[in-house]
Amino acid sequence: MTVGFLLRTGPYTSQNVDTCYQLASRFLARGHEVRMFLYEDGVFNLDKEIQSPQERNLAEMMAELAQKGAKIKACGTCAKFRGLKRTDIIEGTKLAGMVVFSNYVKECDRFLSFGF
Amino acid sequence: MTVGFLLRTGPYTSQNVDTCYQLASRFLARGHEVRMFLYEDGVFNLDKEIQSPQERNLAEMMAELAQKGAKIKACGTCAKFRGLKRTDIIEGTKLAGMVVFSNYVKECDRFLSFGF
Amino acid sequence: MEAKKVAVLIRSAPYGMATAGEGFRALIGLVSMGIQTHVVLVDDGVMVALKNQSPEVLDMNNLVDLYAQLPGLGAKLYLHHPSLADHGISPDACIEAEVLDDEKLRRLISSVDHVITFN
Amino acid sequence: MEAKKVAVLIRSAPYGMATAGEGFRALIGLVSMGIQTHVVLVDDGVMVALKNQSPEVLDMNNLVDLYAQLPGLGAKLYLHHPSLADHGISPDACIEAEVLDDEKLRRLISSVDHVITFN
Amino acid sequence: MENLYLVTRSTFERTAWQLAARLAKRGDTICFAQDAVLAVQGPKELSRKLSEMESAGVTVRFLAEDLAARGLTAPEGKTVNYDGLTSLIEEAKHIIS
Amino acid sequence: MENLYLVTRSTFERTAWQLAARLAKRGDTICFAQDAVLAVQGPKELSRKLSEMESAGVTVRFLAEDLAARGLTAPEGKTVNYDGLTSLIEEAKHIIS
Repeated sequence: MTVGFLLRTGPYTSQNVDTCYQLASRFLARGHEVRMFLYEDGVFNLDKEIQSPQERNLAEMMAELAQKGAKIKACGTCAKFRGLKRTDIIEGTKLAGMVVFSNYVKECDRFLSFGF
Repeated sequence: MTVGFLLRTGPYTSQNVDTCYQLASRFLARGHEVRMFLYEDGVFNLDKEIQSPQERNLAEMMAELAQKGAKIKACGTCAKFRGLKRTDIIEGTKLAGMVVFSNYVKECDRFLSFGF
Repeated sequence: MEAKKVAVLIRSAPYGMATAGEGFRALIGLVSMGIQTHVVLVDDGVMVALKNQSPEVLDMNNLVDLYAQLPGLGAKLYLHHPSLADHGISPDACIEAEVLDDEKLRRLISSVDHVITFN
Repeated sequence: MEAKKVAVLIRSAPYGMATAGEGFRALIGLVSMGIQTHVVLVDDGVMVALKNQSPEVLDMNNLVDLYAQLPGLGAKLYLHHPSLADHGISPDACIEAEVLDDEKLRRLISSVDHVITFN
Repeated sequence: MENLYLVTRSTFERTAWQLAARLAKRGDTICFAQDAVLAVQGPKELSRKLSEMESAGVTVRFLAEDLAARGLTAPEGKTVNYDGLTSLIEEAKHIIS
Repeated sequence: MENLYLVTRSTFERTAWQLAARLAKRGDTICFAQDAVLAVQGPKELSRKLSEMESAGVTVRFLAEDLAARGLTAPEGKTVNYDGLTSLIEEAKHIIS
């Protein structure tokens, strides 16, 4: 099956991104497809400039999910309002519009929302 | 008098930064000193790459406060964990350590905290 | 792929957090891509429907005016009645929307493919 | 400039939000700059003091171990008793700290220059 | 004024207002701003508590701009605007949010 | 399973759990994760409600990793770990958070 995530919170502020990572990893390991749309502060989870000495690197964890086949996109408008540029984003992920979000919703058999 | 602000939330997500701007503007207009320390997601309010077509630009509003004399600093460690670099910060503000936060606390006659 | 149906639950009050505003942008995306979209204002979300909002004093966009456009755009708008009652808000003080009790909300949820929450 | 006294209220539970963790970093900064720092765990913040936390399962740093170091670093640690009671937590289940009722918390607040909240 | 309690989170969605209600005493002010202006609508437990507090000499205020933005109104004389809140902060010994 | 209600916010600090408690019916599952595992401690209104819900055929679960992180324990048989939650999501028709 295909499992979709909407993640609206940023890194090192809320546990949401950790929960999404744990669940998405397991869905991938079970052979499911994963779609993740990062919205509002969620876009910051893809910032490749994140440096987290002696702690888990959440951007690298997102990159790992992408590398394992998860499709991960972040809202371009949210990024623009938050000063995050296309070139700031980790490999294997992209900024996108709400068309992609809608397609993820269409493609999914299960859908999870993580907000504030 | 000197009024201190601790702001822990980011732009376009919570109204906190608007409330801080409104109050800080008035303190400055009344001849008071303003100190503002941006912590956790609060550091993003200083991102000069923020683009907000047809809406208020919160980074420009922070820059306006700094230009009017407010001392504004953002936590360097928070910025590092969030991928925000020294060169991403608006004019008149800087990344700083907790020594600056502590000095702001020492210098202030009033202190306000804005969190989650 | 067959047409999908979703229920979007807006659970937060307008202006204090971006939730209701960004939720609107998301559901406009859903509607425009042909997804059958049911928008339910629930918990603090019912405050979005209150008439006479003046967010220009905060230099923000008016959300009740945006949400009022939903039916015209093809989305269905609902108000959760127990949330209205808790908040002391009469449906008359709100923009036009279908009022749902818990049982009707459960049935709406059963009828859709996905529930997307903005909280 | 005379020595300042502050009360830092930690109002959130550990791990779900960074609040208690980042609050710790802030108050270490205060203590190290010679500010007399009173740390009050209140509301969900009392959960920070619960023994036997294992956040390594979440790949996070142990906060109760950090907060337990506060007295040794020169900060005073307090637990708000009504918050403990609401949460069904006995002071015995927590690390060593002075327990405050509402009246004592009010007096502590009156005795300091600033109240800094982490919520 | 001794203490200004500044509540900013929805009084329906969050329980943060309860600490202010618990601690505020005669001579203190409690001001509701941002989504906390929903306090004019409740919940019931808060409305009851606010009446008690006012009888006990606590001043209760709602931020005018945040009320107006949300289409809400507060009883006559119980609003402050940003200028008024600025003055309340000047007058307060501590601000607790 | 028809619906999985996934609650992630502290049950003391937020009222978000109430919608799940209001809507969940026989055959549904309510799972508490992140700070919502504080639900094992209350508040009292929630503890009462959870007993009622279980009697009415709602399954109640607490995420094991989030409990352990916070030094909390749930009654025997009422925990799921991440693997178990993954399975609950596979089995659910809707996930409501």
